[in-house]
Amino acid sequence: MILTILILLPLLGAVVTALVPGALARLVGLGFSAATLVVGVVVATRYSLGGGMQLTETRTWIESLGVHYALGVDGLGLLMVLLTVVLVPIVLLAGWNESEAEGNNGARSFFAWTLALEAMSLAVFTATDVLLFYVVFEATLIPAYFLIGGFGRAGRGRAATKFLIYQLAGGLIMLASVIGLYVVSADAGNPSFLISDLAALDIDETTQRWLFVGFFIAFAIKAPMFPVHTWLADTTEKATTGTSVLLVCILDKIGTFGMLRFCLGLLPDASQWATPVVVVLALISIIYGALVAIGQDDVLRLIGLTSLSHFGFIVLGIFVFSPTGGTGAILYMVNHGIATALMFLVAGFLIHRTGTASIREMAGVEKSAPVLAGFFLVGGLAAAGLPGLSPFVSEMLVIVAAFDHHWLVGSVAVLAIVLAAFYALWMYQRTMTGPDRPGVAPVVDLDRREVGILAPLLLALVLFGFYPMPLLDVINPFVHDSLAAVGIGQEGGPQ
Amino acid sequence: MTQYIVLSAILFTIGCVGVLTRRNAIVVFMCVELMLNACNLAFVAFARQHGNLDGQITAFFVMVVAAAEVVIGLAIIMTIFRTRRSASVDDASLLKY
Amino acid sequence: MTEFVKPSIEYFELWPLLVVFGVACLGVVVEAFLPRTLRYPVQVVLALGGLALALVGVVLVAQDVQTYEDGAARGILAVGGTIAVDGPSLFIWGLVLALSIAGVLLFAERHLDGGVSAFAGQAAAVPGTDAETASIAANREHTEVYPLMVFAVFGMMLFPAANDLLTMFVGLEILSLPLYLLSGLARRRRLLSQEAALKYFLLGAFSSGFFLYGAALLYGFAGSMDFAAINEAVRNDVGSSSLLLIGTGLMSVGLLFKVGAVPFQAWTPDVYQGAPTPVTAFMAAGTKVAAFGAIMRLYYVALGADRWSWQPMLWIIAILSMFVGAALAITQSDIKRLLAYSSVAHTGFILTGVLGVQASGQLATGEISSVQAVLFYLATYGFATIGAFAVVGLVRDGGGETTAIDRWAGLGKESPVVAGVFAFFLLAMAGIPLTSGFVGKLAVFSVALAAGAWPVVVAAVLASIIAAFLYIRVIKVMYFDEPVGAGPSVAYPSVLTATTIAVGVAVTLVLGVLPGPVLDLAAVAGEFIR
Amino acid sequence: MELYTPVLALALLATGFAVFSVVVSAFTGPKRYNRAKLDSYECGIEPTPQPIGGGRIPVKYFITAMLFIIFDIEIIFLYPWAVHFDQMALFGLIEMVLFIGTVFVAYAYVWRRGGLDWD
Amino acid sequence: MKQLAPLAADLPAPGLDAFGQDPWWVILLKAVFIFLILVLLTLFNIWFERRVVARMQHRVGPNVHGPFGLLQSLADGVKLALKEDIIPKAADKVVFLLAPVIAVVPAFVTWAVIPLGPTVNFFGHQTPLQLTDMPVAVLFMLAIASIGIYGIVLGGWSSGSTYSLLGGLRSSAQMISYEVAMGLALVAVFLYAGSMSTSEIVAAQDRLWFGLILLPSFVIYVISMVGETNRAPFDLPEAEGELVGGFHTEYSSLKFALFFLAEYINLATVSAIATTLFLGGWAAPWGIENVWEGANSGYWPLLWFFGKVFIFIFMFVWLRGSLPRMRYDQFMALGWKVLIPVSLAWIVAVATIRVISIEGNIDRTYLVAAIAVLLVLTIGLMFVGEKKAEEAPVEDSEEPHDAFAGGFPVPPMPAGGPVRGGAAPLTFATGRTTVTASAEENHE
Repeated sequence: MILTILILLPLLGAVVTALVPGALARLVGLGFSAATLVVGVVVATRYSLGGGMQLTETRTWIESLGVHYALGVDGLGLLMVLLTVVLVPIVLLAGWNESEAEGNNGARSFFAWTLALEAMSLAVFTATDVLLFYVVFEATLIPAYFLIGGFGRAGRGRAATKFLIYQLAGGLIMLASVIGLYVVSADAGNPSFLISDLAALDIDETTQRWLFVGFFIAFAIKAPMFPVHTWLADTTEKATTGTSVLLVCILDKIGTFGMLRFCLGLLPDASQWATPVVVVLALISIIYGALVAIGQDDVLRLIGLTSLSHFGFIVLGIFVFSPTGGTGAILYMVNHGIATALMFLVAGFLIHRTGTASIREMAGVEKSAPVLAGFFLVGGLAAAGLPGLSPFVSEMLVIVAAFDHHWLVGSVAVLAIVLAAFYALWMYQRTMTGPDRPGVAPVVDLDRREVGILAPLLLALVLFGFYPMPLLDVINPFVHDSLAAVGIGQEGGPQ
Repeated sequence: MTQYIVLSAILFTIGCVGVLTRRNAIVVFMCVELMLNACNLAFVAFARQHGNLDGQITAFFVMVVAAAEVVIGLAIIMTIFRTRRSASVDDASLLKY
Repeated sequence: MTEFVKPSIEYFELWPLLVVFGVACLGVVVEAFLPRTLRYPVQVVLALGGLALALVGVVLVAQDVQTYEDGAARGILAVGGTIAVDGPSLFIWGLVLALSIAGVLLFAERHLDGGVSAFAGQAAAVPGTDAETASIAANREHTEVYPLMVFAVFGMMLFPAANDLLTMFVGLEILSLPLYLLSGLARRRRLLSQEAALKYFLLGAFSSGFFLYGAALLYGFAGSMDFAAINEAVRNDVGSSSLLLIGTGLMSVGLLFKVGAVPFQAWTPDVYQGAPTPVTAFMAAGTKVAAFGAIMRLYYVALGADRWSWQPMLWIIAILSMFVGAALAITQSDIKRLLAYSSVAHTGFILTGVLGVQASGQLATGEISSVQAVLFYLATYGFATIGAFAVVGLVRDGGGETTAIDRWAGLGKESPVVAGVFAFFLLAMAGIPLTSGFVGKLAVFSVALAAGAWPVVVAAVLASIIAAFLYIRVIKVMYFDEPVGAGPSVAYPSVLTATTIAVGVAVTLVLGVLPGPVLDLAAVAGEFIR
Repeated sequence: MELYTPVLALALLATGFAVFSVVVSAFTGPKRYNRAKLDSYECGIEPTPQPIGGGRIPVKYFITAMLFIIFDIEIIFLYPWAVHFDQMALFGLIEMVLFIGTVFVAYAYVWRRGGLDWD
Repeated sequence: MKQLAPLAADLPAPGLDAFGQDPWWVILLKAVFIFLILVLLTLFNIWFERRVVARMQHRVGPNVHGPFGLLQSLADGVKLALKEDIIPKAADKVVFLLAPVIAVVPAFVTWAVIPLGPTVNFFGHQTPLQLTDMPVAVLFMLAIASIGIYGIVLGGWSSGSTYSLLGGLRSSAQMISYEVAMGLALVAVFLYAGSMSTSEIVAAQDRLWFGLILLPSFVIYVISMVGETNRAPFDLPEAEGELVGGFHTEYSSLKFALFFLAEYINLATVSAIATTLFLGGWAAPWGIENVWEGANSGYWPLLWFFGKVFIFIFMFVWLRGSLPRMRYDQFMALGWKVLIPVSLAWIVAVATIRVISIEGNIDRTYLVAAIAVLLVLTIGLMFVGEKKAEEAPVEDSEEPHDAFAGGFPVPPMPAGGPVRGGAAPLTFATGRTTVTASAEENHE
């Protein structure tokens, strides 16, 4: 029940926000997101560390198709839910003035769509019925589409369309696999979409591989991986930073989330069969993302590409099939969420001031706006995996796991760290340091609201950097279970 | 018996080709009628072959339908003909894009 | 001379049919005897009342029908086995009647074009002549459209219920002929609409010729018009198989033409574009429903034993339809043509469901059957289409409806509601979850996959991706493009059109979120009487 | 079939006669060329040129033709019914009354719409 | 034929199975006889008509060639044969030549199924006096007759002259219009005879002529047969005042003669059909067979048959002599608005009566239903009857607007046909001039 509330609350919020007059809209929207945050926390408190699906609720939805309205959270789901409920209010606050540009109407629809997106994402993270998952998975696209197309910089319409086409394509391919699962279960005599039922099936080799391909392509597009990542950079470039945060830090997680939930959970054999390819793709994404990022001139584009590299790490962690890797990957998902959000938001504020996203056109910000520069630096270092900031932990775990898997893989991954440090620092140097250029008005420093927005993220980075224990406690049982499903049973993650 | 079927097939083909090649709406339309009558021939022939009346009854109904088609077809062709003073199918070109 | 045996006529089960026919005739009488001023209201009321009455009849019959002899299907064979009143028939009857009620509402709409309906004041008058202007001045309109439409409805009900070749042919014609006329009656762009009528008529008559010859050959093969008898003949493999094969092919031509499947789709865009928008809406929805009912009955009942010979053909045609439809739709610049091509693509999807037929033994308990899937898809498609065309009728400029897509730019700002509704219908057609279209696709894909037609399903998925692009492009134009010139204006409809659109939205949403009841209904409809 | 052979005989006879007279008149008659004679006759005035394929036919005749088709079809149905009427007595009567009634509806419509008035 | 001989003795009317068994020479002879009969009949009819009309107009009519001028028609035929054979340059040659043939052949063929008499000894061979018969004989006749219309239309069309075209269209229009009424009139006959074979219909009338019990059908048939044959007062296609010669304006010489022939044969044909279907065919009028057994056997029936036929022919002539030509719209109105609905109602009535007579204990509800429907129909008629209130003016007002629909320009029709003779009684000084004069005048 609580989960249903968790989903319905922001949905309701979206509707209300869309209806109330513009002036009120932002407050109402913020209020609803805050309430959702509270509910999320409640969910977290209700959750017991034992692992497995908890707080489940199941109702028949479409009988003749064996579809259920089934919700539940396990460790992974919980973390994602928390990430979502935390980030959304921050995004709303960040977008407080930005959406002003569109007038109150713009602000209203921005808030409404965001809340809708939140609701859908929460549903995605808590769905335990494949079709329900698919439905909300696709449903997230509509608000995202209007967020991208409705707000941001010129040419966003094209970007939005590109985004939607990519996602829909992936989704439809996945639909084939979903139906495939259904048919398999029907042939087994009990047509159902419940993950629990489906996990019980033993699916023959070839079918499993086909289904896996379907799922994996969809998730690979979602969490951009090397061949199918091109929508990411365009989107982050055109959309407002708030939207980018929602996309990269929440929506894209659905990809990796799905890999864990479905590829490993339902199709273990096929997952192992596919491992070599996936790992290679992951490595390519890591290196490619980092390399391309270095050359970028547009800040937002750059950040977008860095997260391509990061997602490479996550996928790598997932597919090396070791407790360390799994744990690292999931931890990485959280940390990346926080760090990238920080980066985007700071960049957003910066652009809001300079009026341009082009690195070439800004310099010497740190003199006039030290605080901003500070946040920017931290964000960058976090992305680069500086020890003491949370991403470091997860990155280390993944790399260790990679070395266990194969020394070559590990070394390539390590190479990525160097590149990361390079692009992060070079970007900082190009934008913040140096003589401020003539004719460009000195940048105003962050005001109290903005600091207030960024502070919690910064805290989280530092906190989890030194004390990731609470996260690990939630993660490990899940990793253990899912690896057990794959057939790798050895105990425990790093303590 | 078969020669009747063959004949009907030939008639049908003629009508078919006529529809595809001729350009005057009325001629096309007559070709269609030819096709229908070929069908009638086939029906009656088969009816005789199988020794039951279904085919002949069908021929009756086909006649009715053909008549209805004639009426409606002529109506449509007349209107368009009066509008653009030509019954050529090619002249009806507004819908080619 | 054979002794005459009086056929029994099951008046109760045929009630809906008889009512519709009676209403149509009554409409003609009204035309003949009522003064001009009275006709419009009387006709509208008559048509609505009659169709509603028939709908009630369908419900009553549906509650009453018993299982047929062997128990596989429910229903009866009426009028000496020529009309099968079974589950699918009743479902389709209900659907057609509901759609046609919506159609009547659209026909009766008078607010959009300054107090006159969308139909020509005087079809016989040459455009631009005094007669034309006179008829416009006299504010005249063809109230014949209502009887004509009801006749078409009668055909749409007879066509899928026909249980022998002759009745099916007659139904086909009764359904087609009024539509030929209706599509030529547009008030604006007369020539366009007349040409549409001409093309529709010529091609339609052509295809029905094929249908008939195919019927003749099948009759020659089986020696009987009756579907059951043909099925027997096929099973026992009497007669020459070449007759059977050619006959099947030719009949398929006729039927596939009606649903506008590739390669018989040529007429679709022209007619959809040329015909008056209300007619297009009614035709697009109703014809497809009825024709697919007939297709299923022919293939499942008459040729069920011969599945292996027609399934491959359907595979190819389905794949072609989906791809050609989607691909050509992208190139269109006119919204009605675009919807037409998308309907071709949808034909492909529905065919995917049709070819997903399995012997009922192979179905797991609770697994969805192909009839069920197709019926459901038809329901979703019908309402989405009629709603979408209703919306198309709203967007206008000085010269009537603006169907050029680029003139739709900025509709999102001009009238968020209309744009939103249209976007919703488009998403439904694209098969986005939480709309009816998604569940429909899901259903047909799963039956096709279950029947082992995975290549078709894969093709279908790819085609839907192309189609998705198409619909999203329109949405993008409406919301994110800058309007050219004055931009479109939205005519505010009377309650009639408003109701239609509202119903369309409601059904599309409900079938998307809670498809359960309708799916169960389709399941209850069960199998054809074999 | 043999019921029809005599018809054939008579038909051949008649055809022979007709063709013969058409042909023979070409020889028996005199041949005096005169351009005016070959013009089509219009009471002496200059004949109005005819479009290729005959003059344009007034729509009225089309309408008459359509009506004729409808009623001819009705008759086609009436004949077998009449011949076998005694067998299906009452049933036949009712069915046919319905049928005629239906056609009559159309007939009344045409009449009211002036389809039967020859201007 | 042997086993049929005794059967033929007691019941002279042959059944269907009596046909299609003749040897080829019998068939041939019969065909030749019918052919000759028709040709002679035509020659006679022309003469007959001219004489009678002349009498009605206080003239003498042809009286020079042969006894009573009986050979006049023959002379005219020869004259026509010697006239120049003109093919207008505007004409479509092939069709122009084909049309007369198409017009004539059906006229002859129709007679194939007319029963002239009972089974007789035909050169030592027992065979019915009828070329052949078939289950659908009457339908056959109608079908063949309507082929003749093609001859007229094509003739008018191919002439390439406006007059001919319009004449042809008119005659075809009026033929098909009256064919409907005619066809409907026959339904009642089939209903009573239970067959469409002419011989069986004749046999069915041995007790009572259909002309009496089905009087309305009879009347309708007679009216429509006059229209069918384009005869006065319905001879609009040849309305000299408007259309010169009608469809055969451009025809000359024997081709014209063929059309003429066809017209007169049709005259005889419809009369023969009327005789067969309504006046008991070759059967002698009652009373006669009581006083004289042999009346219905042997070749005597020919007498009765042609007697009856001539009654009709005389009627035709009488009409022509006495009635003015109708206006075209009146004529069409008569056909479409009077004959058709009346015959429809009549059919229903006959059927009802028949049903009642078949099953005496008829349950009321059905009967009531039938009568109700009947009432509805007639009431509908009433309605239509008082129409033109608001409808006609509106509808008509549109017609003139569109360029093509308005029909051809119809000159105001002269009241009545061209006045024939009718002047002061003639003084028969030298018959020759008047004869030729009337001869000329009678070939319109």
